[in-house]
Amino acid sequence: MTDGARLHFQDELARLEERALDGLDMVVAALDRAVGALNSQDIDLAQLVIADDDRIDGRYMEVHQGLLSLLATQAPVAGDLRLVAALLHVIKHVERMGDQCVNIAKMVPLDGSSPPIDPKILEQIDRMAAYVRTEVEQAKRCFALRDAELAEDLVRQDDVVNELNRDVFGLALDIGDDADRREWAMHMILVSRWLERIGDHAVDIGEQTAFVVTGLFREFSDASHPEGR
Amino acid sequence: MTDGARLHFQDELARLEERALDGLDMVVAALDRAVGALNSQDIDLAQLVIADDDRIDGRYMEVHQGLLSLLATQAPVAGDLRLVAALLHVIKHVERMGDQCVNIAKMVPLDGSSPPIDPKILEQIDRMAAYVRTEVEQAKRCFALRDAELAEDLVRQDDVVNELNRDVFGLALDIGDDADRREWAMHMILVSRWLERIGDHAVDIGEQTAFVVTGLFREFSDASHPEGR
Amino acid sequence: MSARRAREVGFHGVLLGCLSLSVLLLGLLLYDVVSDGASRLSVDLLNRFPSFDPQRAGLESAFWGTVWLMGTCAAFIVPVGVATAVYLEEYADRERWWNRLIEVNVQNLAAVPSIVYGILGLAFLVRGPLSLGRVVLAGALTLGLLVLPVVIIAAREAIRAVPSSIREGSLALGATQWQTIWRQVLPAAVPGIATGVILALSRAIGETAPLILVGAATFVAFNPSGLDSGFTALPLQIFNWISQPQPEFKVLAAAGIIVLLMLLLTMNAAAIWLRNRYERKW
Amino acid sequence: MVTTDRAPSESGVAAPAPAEQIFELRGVTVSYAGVPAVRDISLDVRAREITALIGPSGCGKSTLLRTLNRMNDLIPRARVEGSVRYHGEDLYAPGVDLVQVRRRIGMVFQKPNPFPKSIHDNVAFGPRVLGMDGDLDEIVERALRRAALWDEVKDRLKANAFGISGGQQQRLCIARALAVSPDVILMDEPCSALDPISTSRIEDLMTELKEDYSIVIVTHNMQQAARVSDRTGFFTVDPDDRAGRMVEFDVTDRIFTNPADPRTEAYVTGKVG
Amino acid sequence: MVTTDRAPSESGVAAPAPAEQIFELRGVTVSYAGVPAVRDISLDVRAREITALIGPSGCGKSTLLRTLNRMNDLIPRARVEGSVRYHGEDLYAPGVDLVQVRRRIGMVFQKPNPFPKSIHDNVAFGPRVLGMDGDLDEIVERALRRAALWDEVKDRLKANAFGISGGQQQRLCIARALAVSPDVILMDEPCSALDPISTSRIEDLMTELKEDYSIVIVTHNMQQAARVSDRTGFFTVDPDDRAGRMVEFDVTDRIFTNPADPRTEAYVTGKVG
Amino acid sequence: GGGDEGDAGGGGGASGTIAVDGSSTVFPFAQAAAEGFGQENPGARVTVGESGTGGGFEKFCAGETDVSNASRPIKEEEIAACRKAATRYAELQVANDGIAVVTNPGLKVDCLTTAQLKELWNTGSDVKTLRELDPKLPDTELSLFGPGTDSGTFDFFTEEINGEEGATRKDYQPSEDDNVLVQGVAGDGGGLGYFGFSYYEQNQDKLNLVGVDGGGGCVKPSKATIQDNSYKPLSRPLFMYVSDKALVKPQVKAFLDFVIANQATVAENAQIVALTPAQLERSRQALSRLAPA
Amino acid sequence: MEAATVFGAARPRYGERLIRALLFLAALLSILTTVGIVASLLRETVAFFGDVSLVDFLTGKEWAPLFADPKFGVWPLVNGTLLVTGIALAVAVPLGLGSAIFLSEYARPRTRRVLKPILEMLAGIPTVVFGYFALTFFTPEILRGALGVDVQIFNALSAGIVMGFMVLPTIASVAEDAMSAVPQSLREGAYGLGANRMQVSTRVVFPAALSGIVAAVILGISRAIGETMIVLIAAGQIANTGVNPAEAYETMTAFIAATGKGDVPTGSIGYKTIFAVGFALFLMTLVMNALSIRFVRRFRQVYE
Ligand SMILES: Nc1ncnc2c1ncn2[C@@H]1O[C@H](COP(=O)(O)OP(=O)(O)OP(=O)(O)O)[C@@H](O)[C@H]1O
Ligand SMILES: Nc1ncnc2c1ncn2[C@@H]1O[C@H](COP(=O)(O)OP(=O)(O)OP(=O)(O)O)[C@@H](O)[C@H]1O
Ligand SMILES: [Mg+2]
Ligand SMILES: [Mg+2]
Ligand SMILES: O=P([O-])([O-])[O-]
Repeated sequence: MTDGARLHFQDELARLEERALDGLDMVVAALDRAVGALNSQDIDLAQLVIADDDRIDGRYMEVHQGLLSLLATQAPVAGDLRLVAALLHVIKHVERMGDQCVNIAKMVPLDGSSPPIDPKILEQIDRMAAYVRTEVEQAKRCFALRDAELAEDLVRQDDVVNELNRDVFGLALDIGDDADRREWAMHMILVSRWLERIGDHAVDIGEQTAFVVTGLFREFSDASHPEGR
Repeated sequence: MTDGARLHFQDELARLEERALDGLDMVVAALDRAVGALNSQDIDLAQLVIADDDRIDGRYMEVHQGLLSLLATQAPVAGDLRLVAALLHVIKHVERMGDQCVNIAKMVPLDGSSPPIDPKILEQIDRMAAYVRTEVEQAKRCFALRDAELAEDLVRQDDVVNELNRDVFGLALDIGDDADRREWAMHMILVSRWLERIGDHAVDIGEQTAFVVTGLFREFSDASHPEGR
Repeated sequence: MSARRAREVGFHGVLLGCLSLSVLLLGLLLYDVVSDGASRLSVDLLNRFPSFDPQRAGLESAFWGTVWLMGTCAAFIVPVGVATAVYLEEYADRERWWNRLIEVNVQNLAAVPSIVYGILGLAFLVRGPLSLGRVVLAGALTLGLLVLPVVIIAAREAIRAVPSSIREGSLALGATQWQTIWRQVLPAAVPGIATGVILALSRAIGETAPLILVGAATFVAFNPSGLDSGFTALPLQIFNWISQPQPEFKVLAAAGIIVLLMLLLTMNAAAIWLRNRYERKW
Repeated sequence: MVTTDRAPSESGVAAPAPAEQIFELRGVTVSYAGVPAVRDISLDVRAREITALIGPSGCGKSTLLRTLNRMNDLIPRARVEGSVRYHGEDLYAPGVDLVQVRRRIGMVFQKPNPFPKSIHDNVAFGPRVLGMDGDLDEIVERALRRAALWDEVKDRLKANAFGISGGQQQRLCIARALAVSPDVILMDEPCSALDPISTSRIEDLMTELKEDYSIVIVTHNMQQAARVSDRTGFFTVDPDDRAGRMVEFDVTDRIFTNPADPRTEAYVTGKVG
Repeated sequence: MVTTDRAPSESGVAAPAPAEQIFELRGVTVSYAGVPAVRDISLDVRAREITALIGPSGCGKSTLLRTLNRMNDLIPRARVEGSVRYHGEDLYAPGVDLVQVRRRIGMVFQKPNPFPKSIHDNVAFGPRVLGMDGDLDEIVERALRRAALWDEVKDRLKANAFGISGGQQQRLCIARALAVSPDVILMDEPCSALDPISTSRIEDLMTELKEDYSIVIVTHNMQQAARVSDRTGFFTVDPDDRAGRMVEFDVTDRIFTNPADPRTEAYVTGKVG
Repeated sequence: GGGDEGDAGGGGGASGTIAVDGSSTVFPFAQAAAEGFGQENPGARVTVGESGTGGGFEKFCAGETDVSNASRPIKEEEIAACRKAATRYAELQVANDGIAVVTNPGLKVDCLTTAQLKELWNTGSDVKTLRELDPKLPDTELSLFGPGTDSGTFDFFTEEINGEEGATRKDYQPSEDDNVLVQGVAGDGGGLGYFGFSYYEQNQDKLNLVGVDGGGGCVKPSKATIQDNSYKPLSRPLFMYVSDKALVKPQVKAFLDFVIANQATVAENAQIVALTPAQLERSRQALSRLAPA
Repeated sequence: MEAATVFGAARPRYGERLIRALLFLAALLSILTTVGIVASLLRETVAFFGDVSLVDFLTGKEWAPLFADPKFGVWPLVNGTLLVTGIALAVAVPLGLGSAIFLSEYARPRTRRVLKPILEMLAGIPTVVFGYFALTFFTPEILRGALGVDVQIFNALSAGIVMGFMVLPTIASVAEDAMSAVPQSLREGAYGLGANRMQVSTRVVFPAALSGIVAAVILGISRAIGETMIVLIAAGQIANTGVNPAEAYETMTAFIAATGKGDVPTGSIGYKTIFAVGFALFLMTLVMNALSIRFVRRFRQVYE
């Protein structure tokens, strides 16, 4: 008898969740392309990432407005409300992650010049990107599955990413004196920071997952606490 | 006759807005301290910033929960709903800004060692910090006043900050070969990035202001569009 | 569709016919009476006592007898009827057999033919335990008992129509049950009760059979002076006149009927006025 | 800096299908005994949508609704001015068959008003009085199924309709309306007498029904309008002449997230009275 | 990694003042004619708070509410078991004076039920029957002011109470309850007969009144419980014995953002029926 | 009880209540008497009922009335009842009455013998037309009317004509109300009936009066033939009974005195057949015998 | 005990109890009335059945208690009562309900506001008037005159028809009340389905008001059975076992009134018959009423 109750609302909420989490797939795609462009200095690919960000932004606006409409028209409470609130954050994270990808893509010189590349750093960046990619995918999965444990596991992944970030920093410091190389290395530091931030966003999505599931606030890792960093 | 209507809700919403915007004051304080600590290599001050972040996090949780309660219990719509949604973002920005301040503070070496300092860079960082500070304050003001123009003006401020950020990057590249100095300069790049991000958050708050006022979505500046960067 | 329409029109016609026929026949009756009696309708009619001489006869004593009867009857049925109604509506626990008995009993009494009340009045009021004799009080009480169920039922309905929210509101303020009834329920039920009482009296005013059985006199050449006074009443006088051999008395009877109808009309008008004036949609 | 303004209404939930107009009101004024109750209303009701009318008490929502199936004809001194077109035809043209009008345009009322008959006979009433062809039992079953009531009552079709709950009664009334195969269903505060659970059952039903029917609903309950409707008209009482006016008519999302008129905003956010 | 778990209830709106218990219910079961309507309820009502009771129809909310001022005594076969303490004293002890109970514990009902008297006499009724001392006009004015009605009716105190709007009538009923200086006010769906604007007026009033009075409100309207109450008890009908049970009793925020019991969650999110 | 005691005031000053009840046949007479008495004695409050002779005696013996009108002498059962209640009484003849036999004007018949009447009215009679009684009479189908079994007229007629009180054919149309009988006979082409003479007098134009031959030739009832008892056997005396207890009340005595003194006028007013002088004298003496010392 | 502190000592409220007792006494009066009726009827009835066997009373086909050869079969009186009542209902029920439907469903509010009180007032016309109307006008002028029906001057037909007009206002008024009480929403519901006025009246309003309508009819029956003056005057006094309405009949009430007013000596068998018949009448109305209560209650349960 209860199956039909508020069907429309539940459908709509589920749809918006799917749209939001699909946003994470868009982020993964952008990430892959951005890092790929970086590796191959592929300007077109980089441009594609930059152009595609409009799609992510559009997704952000769509989902955000959909969520607001749900809030306005359906007045969700309890678990439903937590989900809506969490999705408001998730979609914002998606948008921010998209921006980071754009930032990364913009590190591909637009003039087509080939900067001096340090393969070690690049390798490290690639490894980082792979980890971050996993993180984003895991964030999506844990949210979709409402799996708080999987969400907490993100922190472990993020530790690796943070580690790699520090490595990139170290490698960049040690890159030597060539100005171009140094500039490139500096850029790579930025790329690594951006990757790291994408990871952070993923962890945040994990936190939102935990919030949806338990209704409790819980910061998995926090800048101000030493364990996190 | 209408004065009393939904008094409680309006009061509570106003109170939460105040608490959220006060969070920006906490951010300003943390920013001042963090940059101060960086300047004077004051470990205690740095520690204070790190410790104080718990207060900002607490504020985040308080306001966020308060907003959720309002959503759950008062089912706001239209302008009220937009304000609640915007505040959800504002308080998240506050929390993130707090984290950036912690990150900056952590750049003060905990072992008390005095790294080699480049005054030019530091000066630039200070200038940046000052701008960012203004941005945060302006973000608060424009939100409180629901002043969309003032909010849009934030973009201009942010352009300056982005400029300075690039300058720091350039200065750091040119710092020379001394490994310690280079490491310090690298750190300053990070600090400048963090400051820049705080500015981004402030711009975001400006966007939320515009949303509250007009009900329309509008990204003032966007990573994927050249004008922004 | 047009068949449907035709049926609709036909139905309307039949209904209109029903009403017209009813009104027509009753109008005919009234016309019959009025055209017979109008010639004798005058103030004198009310200023004269009955007489063997139709020219001199009037219904002063019958009129005042009826007034006395109705007054006394009202004084009896209002407190007793309302008290019974209050008891049944506000106090009686319907789970108790005796209360259900009272309820059913009242309903039954409402259907008992008036002539049986005449027998009762004769056996218990005029003679028997009360032995009041054939006086105003006995007649009024007989009629009172006869219409008491009408009053009780009307008063119950009026009391029931007072929403229980009024009672709860009053009790919730700390009023006792009687305070609640006396200050809230009854005042609110007054229009309904009054309408019921008037309708009961307008039934009583025309009753002939029980008075005949009680043995009320038909020739009374004086106005009642008290409850213990002999009396006659309008319907009795009318019946008497109708039974007289002289045709002139028939005219008198018709005039008497007109007087009775006018009394009735007044009472009904009062009831309607009350109902419209105080009608309340809760 | 490119701004990407988007009216939220266009980014909202599924966009309405190609707009087929069911009702077209132009400058409609309805008066009782010469006193206008609503004045100068123009609005379009689209097919397969739920259109909600909201507004404070006495602003003429019910009056306007009853204009749509000429129910106001029952009130001796009610008068309708302006044009009310139903599928493009003047609803108030002379010679319009009221029986046909009410058959095509069903109505559900504030309080469930089942007839004091069996469940079956309630649903069969319409087909019977209209002399509809077809297997009555089948019509009844179909209507009850459509109203999501069949499973609950199929074993007691002969039982009196008063024996079922208020919410079921209201669905019965909907089934009753469906049994004569209407095109539009007008609902005047159909849930105001129901508890929240029955209410949400009815709301679900409305959402289902709008696949096949157009629905116009009057409701006091803003949340309800928000929850179920596609478009919402907000009415208010003009302080000058005490007649109702339509302040705003828009997609529901917009009314509740970003209304154009400050009076609408004030009303939906509960700031007026 | 430190987790900073916080029960949201504690970070919520202003924390309640030092808890003064008005009612203490322990294992309360109320039966009609031997059939339990609510079973085994234990809950505490605190001073200067609004306590809301919500739940589906028939779960015994009203029954429990009426247990608190012994209004159920009016129903012949109603029986209360368990302990109901009011300020620590047994409300059902022999010798308790019902008149005093109902004076101290006021009640406001679902439909505004003004007496068919003038506005003034409505408010004065309680003081009169209780033989209260003091200037009656003053008492009336104070009560009307307290109920935020004075300004609207001060010029027509002699007018019949039926002449004012439904919302005003309900505030009049509140004023009437206030006039006998109660300690607690029980409200059984006080707004269910009112339009949204009157409702929000009453809700505001409740919020104001809780500075001086303790309020227990039964409501069908979850949103209302959410909006006005400090604590909420959620009741449901036990499918086994058809009697009401209290599923959860907690601060309102928590009930609506993170209820402990899945049945509460299902109810508040509209997923049951 | 009959009411309060009255004081016997001076001439025309009798006051107090007097309860008169009984025969409806006597009622007009009693009413006229009461009216006349009341005019002379404004303080007196006379009530006159018409419970019928039997009903009157019932109340009278129970002590409820002062004076009981009767269209026949008191019967055994009634005497017993009075005795039981220790009510002693006296009988006064106050007027005469005759029973008129009438037909519809369309039914021409002038005279019937008592034997014919008996044949028509006796128990078990199935006479359908007058022709069955006499070939000269019309053969219109008869509709018979008569008083209800409860009236003195019925008792008297059945006794006198059929020889036993209450013995009658039953397929006639009875009514307690003589007017109704008038209506019946006048309204029915075959109407034939009997009832009190005064009702005939009032409706002469609608009715055909039938003479009765009791052996002494055909006599039609009239004031004269009734008074002198030549209209036989359907003439009868009408009575007032008064109880000892009532006579103690001066107003009752005054009333009866008035009745006897003004018998002729009252009878005329009441359109009832007065006493012959002899009858009057007998009543006067009876009354004075009753007079308490 | 403990409660004393918060609520003050409970005062016993004797006044309240006294009032309750007084009210109960008033209610008891109705019981006393019934007891009185039964007692006043029963004494003579018992005496009557001392003289006449109950079997004769109930099964006898001849009623002639005051004739020389008395017969005590009550059936003719019952027959007369039923016949006249039946005729009255045959007139009053269709006309009354028709009028009620017209007033409630068709008439304009103003027409209704005028006609309804008139009807109600007609219900108050003394029945003596109806009796004479039946005898002096209806039988000769209408039945015999206008309609040419061959009836006896006293006949059940005229009495019944006129009695029908007497109870008609009662039936119409009560039934109209019941139909007006049917919520407007039901009508609107039916109109909303395309029903026309006739269909709404007959298929929705009428069934919905059925319990009230049944009550109206039963009230009409009670009044008809108990009515005395019309039958006394216009129906004749022949104890008739036939069914031809053109003939005269005696009803139970007419017998009681006529005999009670008449010349039966106290204590005679004739006198006792009044009470026996009265008792039978009382029992009849009792049974009728019991049926009606049950009937109405059953409808109520289903429809409310
Ligand atoms: N039958 C009628 N006769 C006269 N005036 C009426 C009638 N029906 C409604 N009105 C008036 O018309 C106006 C609009 O009434 P309507 O019932 O349409 O309002 P509403 O918006 O539906 O109010 P609510 O929300 O209270 O149902 C009101 O002022 C009302 O008093
Ligand atoms: N006076 C009564 N006599 C018998 N049973 C009753 C009575 N009042 C209530 N009940 C029963 O007790 C149960 C609880 O009723 P109650 O009115 O307390 O529920 P509720 O939660 O207030 O419902 P609602 O939301 O519909 O008002 C129901 O099953 C109801 O049928
Ligand atoms: Mg409405
Ligand atoms: Mg309840
Ligand atoms: O009234 P009666 O003379 O017939 O006894």
